[in-house]
Amino acid sequence: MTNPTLAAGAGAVERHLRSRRDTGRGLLMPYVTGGITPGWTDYLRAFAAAGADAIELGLPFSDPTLDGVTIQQASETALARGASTRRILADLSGMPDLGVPLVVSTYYNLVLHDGPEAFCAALRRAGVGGLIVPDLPVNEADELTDVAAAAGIELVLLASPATPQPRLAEIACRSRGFVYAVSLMGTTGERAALAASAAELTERIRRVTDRPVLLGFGVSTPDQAREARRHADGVVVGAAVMRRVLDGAGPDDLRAFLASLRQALDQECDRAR
Amino acid sequence: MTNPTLAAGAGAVERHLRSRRDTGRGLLMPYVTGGITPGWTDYLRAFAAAGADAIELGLPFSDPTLDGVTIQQASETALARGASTRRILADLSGMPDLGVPLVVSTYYNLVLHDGPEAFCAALRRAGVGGLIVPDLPVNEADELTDVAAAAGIELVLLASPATPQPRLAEIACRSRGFVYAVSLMGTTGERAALAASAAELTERIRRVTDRPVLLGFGVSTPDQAREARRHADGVVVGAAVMRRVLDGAGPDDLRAFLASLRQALDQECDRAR
Amino acid sequence: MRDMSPWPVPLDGTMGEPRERGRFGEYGGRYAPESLVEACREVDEAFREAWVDPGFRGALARLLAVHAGRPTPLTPAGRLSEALGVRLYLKREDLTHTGSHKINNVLGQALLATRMGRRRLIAETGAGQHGVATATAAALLGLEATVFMGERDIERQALNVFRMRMLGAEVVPVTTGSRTLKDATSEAMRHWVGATGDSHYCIGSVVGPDPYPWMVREFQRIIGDEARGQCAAELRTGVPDYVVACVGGGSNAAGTFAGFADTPARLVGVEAEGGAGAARGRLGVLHGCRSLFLQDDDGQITEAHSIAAGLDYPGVGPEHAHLRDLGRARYVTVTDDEAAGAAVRLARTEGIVPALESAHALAWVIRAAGDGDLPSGSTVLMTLSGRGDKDVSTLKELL
Amino acid sequence: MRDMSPWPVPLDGTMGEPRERGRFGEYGGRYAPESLVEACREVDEAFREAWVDPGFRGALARLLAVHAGRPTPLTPAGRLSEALGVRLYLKREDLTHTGSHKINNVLGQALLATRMGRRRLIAETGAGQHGVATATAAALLGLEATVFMGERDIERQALNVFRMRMLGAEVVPVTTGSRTLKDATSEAMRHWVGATGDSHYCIGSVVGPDPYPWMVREFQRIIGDEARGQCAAELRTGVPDYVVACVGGGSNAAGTFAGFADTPARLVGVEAEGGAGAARGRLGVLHGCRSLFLQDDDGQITEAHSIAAGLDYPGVGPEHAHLRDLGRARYVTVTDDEAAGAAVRLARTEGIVPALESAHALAWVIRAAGDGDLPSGSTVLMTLSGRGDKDVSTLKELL
Ligand SMILES: Cc1ncc(COP(=O)(O)O)c(C=O)c1O
Ligand SMILES: Cc1ncc(COP(=O)(O)O)c(C=O)c1O
Repeated sequence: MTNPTLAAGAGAVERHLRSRRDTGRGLLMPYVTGGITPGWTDYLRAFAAAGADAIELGLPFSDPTLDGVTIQQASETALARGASTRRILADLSGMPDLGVPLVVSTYYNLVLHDGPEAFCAALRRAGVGGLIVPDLPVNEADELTDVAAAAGIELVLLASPATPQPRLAEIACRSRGFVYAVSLMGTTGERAALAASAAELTERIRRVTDRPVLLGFGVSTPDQAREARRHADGVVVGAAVMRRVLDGAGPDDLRAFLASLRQALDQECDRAR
Repeated sequence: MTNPTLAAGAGAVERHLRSRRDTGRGLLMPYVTGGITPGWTDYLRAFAAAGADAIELGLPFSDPTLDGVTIQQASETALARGASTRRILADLSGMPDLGVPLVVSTYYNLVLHDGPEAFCAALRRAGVGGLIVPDLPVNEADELTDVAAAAGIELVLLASPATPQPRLAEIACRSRGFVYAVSLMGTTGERAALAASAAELTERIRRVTDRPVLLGFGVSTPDQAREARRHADGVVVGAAVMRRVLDGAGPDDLRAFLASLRQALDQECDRAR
Repeated sequence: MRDMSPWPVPLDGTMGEPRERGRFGEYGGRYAPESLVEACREVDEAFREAWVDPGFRGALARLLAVHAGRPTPLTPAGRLSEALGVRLYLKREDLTHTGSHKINNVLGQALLATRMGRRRLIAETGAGQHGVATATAAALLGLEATVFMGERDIERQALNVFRMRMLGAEVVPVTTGSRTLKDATSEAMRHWVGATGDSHYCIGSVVGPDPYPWMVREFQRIIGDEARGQCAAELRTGVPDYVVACVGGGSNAAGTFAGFADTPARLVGVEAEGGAGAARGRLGVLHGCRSLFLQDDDGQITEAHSIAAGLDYPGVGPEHAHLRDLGRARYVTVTDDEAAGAAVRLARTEGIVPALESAHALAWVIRAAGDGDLPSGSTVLMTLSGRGDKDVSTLKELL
Repeated sequence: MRDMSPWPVPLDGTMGEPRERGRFGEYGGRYAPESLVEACREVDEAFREAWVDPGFRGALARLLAVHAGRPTPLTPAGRLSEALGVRLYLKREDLTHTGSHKINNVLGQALLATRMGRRRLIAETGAGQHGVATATAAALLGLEATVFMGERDIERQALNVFRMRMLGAEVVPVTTGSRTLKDATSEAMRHWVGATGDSHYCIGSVVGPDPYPWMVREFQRIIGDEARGQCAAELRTGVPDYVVACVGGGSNAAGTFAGFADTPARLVGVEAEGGAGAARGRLGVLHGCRSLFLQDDDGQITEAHSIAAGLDYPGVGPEHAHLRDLGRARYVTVTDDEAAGAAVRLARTEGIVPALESAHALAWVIRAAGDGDLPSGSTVLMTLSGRGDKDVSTLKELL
């Protein structure tokens, strides 16, 4: 940890991301849907090897209302393969340490299913450090916040271009791990260009926090990652990864794609910082 | 004329029918749809030769609301062949005298078409003696009665089992040629047996007139004709004739059928009178 | 077609009771086969008695209110009015139970049939609306129903056929002639001849032998009476300048006109181009009454052709023939295309999918507002006789 | 299933405003993606303002009267009551414009959308009734409409699809998941995320994030309020013993119950056997709210299955979950066959072809009257939420 003072009170995920950010590194958090293929955990290893700074692990839900077609399809595929919270976490348990934090993302129904306490405890047992729940806005988060904190799970909150400034401050303050900046008013999914709203939102978040800010939704190419890096501390890349996986790309193929993103982020870092 | 006193004031059709009736003969009035075949007038000759006492000639109408399927079909067939009032009457004009009266039957729309006067005049010119209009009940008949009388056309009125007695008297009184007794509450068409209502209606008519009473609607077999003869002065046979015509029977075939009816009527006559 | 000439408005008792023998001017009458004359007389007698019996009127009023959903609203067609430059109000018969004005008449006749001790209703139907209404009234009052329907209409109006069967009615396909309303009517009459003892023939429009044209108009006058009161409340002038309705046999128009015959409102009946009995028919007799019918040179009734099954009838009720002769009402025609276009326009501007029959009335309003025949600023009351659910498959093919 | 136990009737303000954060007991809330939270807040704010604004209330009341045909009648089901041994009254939402209660809510939301300066309505639809209502309101108020509908429902409800298109709405087929209402709702929400600036999401039932469950219930309470007054006039007891409505998301039931929550009437919500969120769901969060949902052992939402497209939803509105917990309302289920049978029975005895959704409520009444669950002589108010035209092809295959 290069800057232990700033990270005081922060959990492991946040400390990890802060420390990497503080080296000037653009953060890369690729996403994979748990259970998407028989050997899906190999993707996690490949991501780590390709220079991911954290990995977002989606627990597939039957009704992914904030996801575009790619992740919808990935969820359906995984569920059709029999994926479930229990089985995905079980798959993780045998894994060696990845060296980077695992952040689970899923819809709140799956959190409620066994109850927030059991859910967070299970995540913790599986070695997960953070949790993203896209349909749990800050004002509904009370029920989960303390439980997650107690279990050592950092509950990441999302901010959107539509979030008014005072609320943004609350989100930034109550978020743990990092702040997930939703780049655009839309669902997950690849886009031709980074939304204009991305820059503005990131600036607005920066005004109220020094927590790491990762920009997600629509970041799909090295160019877009580079551009995102100009505003945010890093990017979340989901649909661009999952489209490749759905098209049959294995861990090695993904490693190459992630490497290109890594490289773009590093270049931008070299230039800008 | 065997009984000139009784027939005083009666027209030619009625005088003819009365005189035949008064010999004890059961009256037979077969029906044919005008224009049903190219040489359709041959049917008239065949009917006369087979012992008809009068012939009912139908002018086909597009909407024969009181006819059953057989005569509906006959009307459609004739119309499809181009039959019309004008052409049917024209076909008649070249014919030698049949020796028995021709009574036209049709719906009131065709009477109104050129107007009752022109219509009756045309009938008269074509040698027609009587007219039956099944959708012209007695209370609507004023418009036609005098016009027909003036043109020398005997307007035959119909009586039905539903007709109350006072009205029956009026119908019998105002009818010319004969009284057409509708044997049953129904449309034209062959029936398995003579309706029970036939006897009662005929008796009721007899109570108020000595005009010839012909029973029609449903009389289709020699047996039925024989039975009808027990009550009425004779029968009208329409659908039973036209079904044969539609099935391809020519004038000679019809002659045989009519002869069987003739014979039945004559036998009944021998027995009963 | 311009209507700039002065409009004759006789205010003296048009649309009252018909003269003797059911005559409206020279039209009407009871040209029924002798076998039906007595049955017609019984209906006439029963109707006359019932119509002055507060008990009957009360029972009918209650059925119309609690079962059929009367009164129906008067809807200002705001967006369309603005576009057309007139003030258009719609009398919403589409909102009645079963979806058209036909229910008004049928509830009246069904109640009358019960009063007469009849156990069954016989009906003809074109669009199926009258058949559905008849089946409905029969179910409600515990009567049987037999509905005659042309085979062609059975195809075009499959939805209504199934509704009738679901309601327990027997639907009898009619395969003769043009296989539409005209032939269904003939067949219903034929059937009635054999069933007068226990069945009432529930005619669906202001046609047929006396007393039907009059009786059906009286059962439908609730449209006009309600609208008259609603216009009085809604319009500055109290009475609209124009009163417009589509005309098949003419029952919704007659019922509407009846409420305004004694006002200066100009009455316009809109017929289908291919079924314009009033506009292009000639004197004749069909289905028991003397009126105007489409005929060929030989006096045969010709087939009507309309996209709207309910307007696919070659004649018009006798009272309309009379109103036409008097000049009290004017009869105009619109084409299939105009009607379909009007249906879509109403859907898009007012959120109402009209029956194709009703769309004819609207099509004339649109055309007349466009060519000045309807002076701009006029107030127009139009009867929206029915809803378009039954027609969407027809429209689907067209659009 | 016998209901001989004493029935708890808390008279204290159930069905008032939800508690803070849109809570009905532990249910409700605003579990929306952050991108929609602000939009929900704006709807909430606008609704609160509008609902106390006499101008808004007046404009809505007028639309409901002149356009939608309110008030709807209360129809005594005479012949069926006699057969069942209870006194059954039907609140006739089938007689509203477009044919179901959905129009009440949609006119409210569409007017609100106009007030908020929105140019477009987004909607999900199952049976198509909400979609048709939305398309209708959009046309009427000059808004655009985009309706999401599952591919399976598009097949089952072809009539309504064409009605929507005819009304100018864009119908977007949803091909994901079960291709029914649940997936259409997800897709509509996804779409709304990208369109909050100019579009209002017009949810069709008492589901979704706060303020929808409350707002939609308020827009639907006119059913219960009207019925309450009508019962007061019609029934000796003033209030019926039972108040019954079908429950998909639960809007017609909520609107009906709202009129009787403070009376001793027993409230019964009838769900489809295969879509019984209230009767068999477990706690979860879907489509923005915390409520009861059908789920498998892994917490995945399961597909609902019902002959009635409008009941084919695996959840129930949060207020129903709360009423169930309180014991204020009871939730029961009926099978597809029972519903179809009830539809035919109503058609044959009362001349009303109900929507298959509504037929569920009737099926329970029939069953309960038969097995004594409804004591003989009880008075029953049942909301007939919609007409069955849309379902006749489904029924045709069954019968
Ligand atoms: C909706 C509707 N409007 C109009 C008509 C035409 O009938 P009428 O002219 O008797 O009103 C029909 C007939 O079926 C109809 O269904
Ligand atoms: C006629 C009808 N009734 C009931 C429902 C169920 O919805 P809710 O439970 O919201 O009233 C629907 C839904 O489409 C419907 O169309």
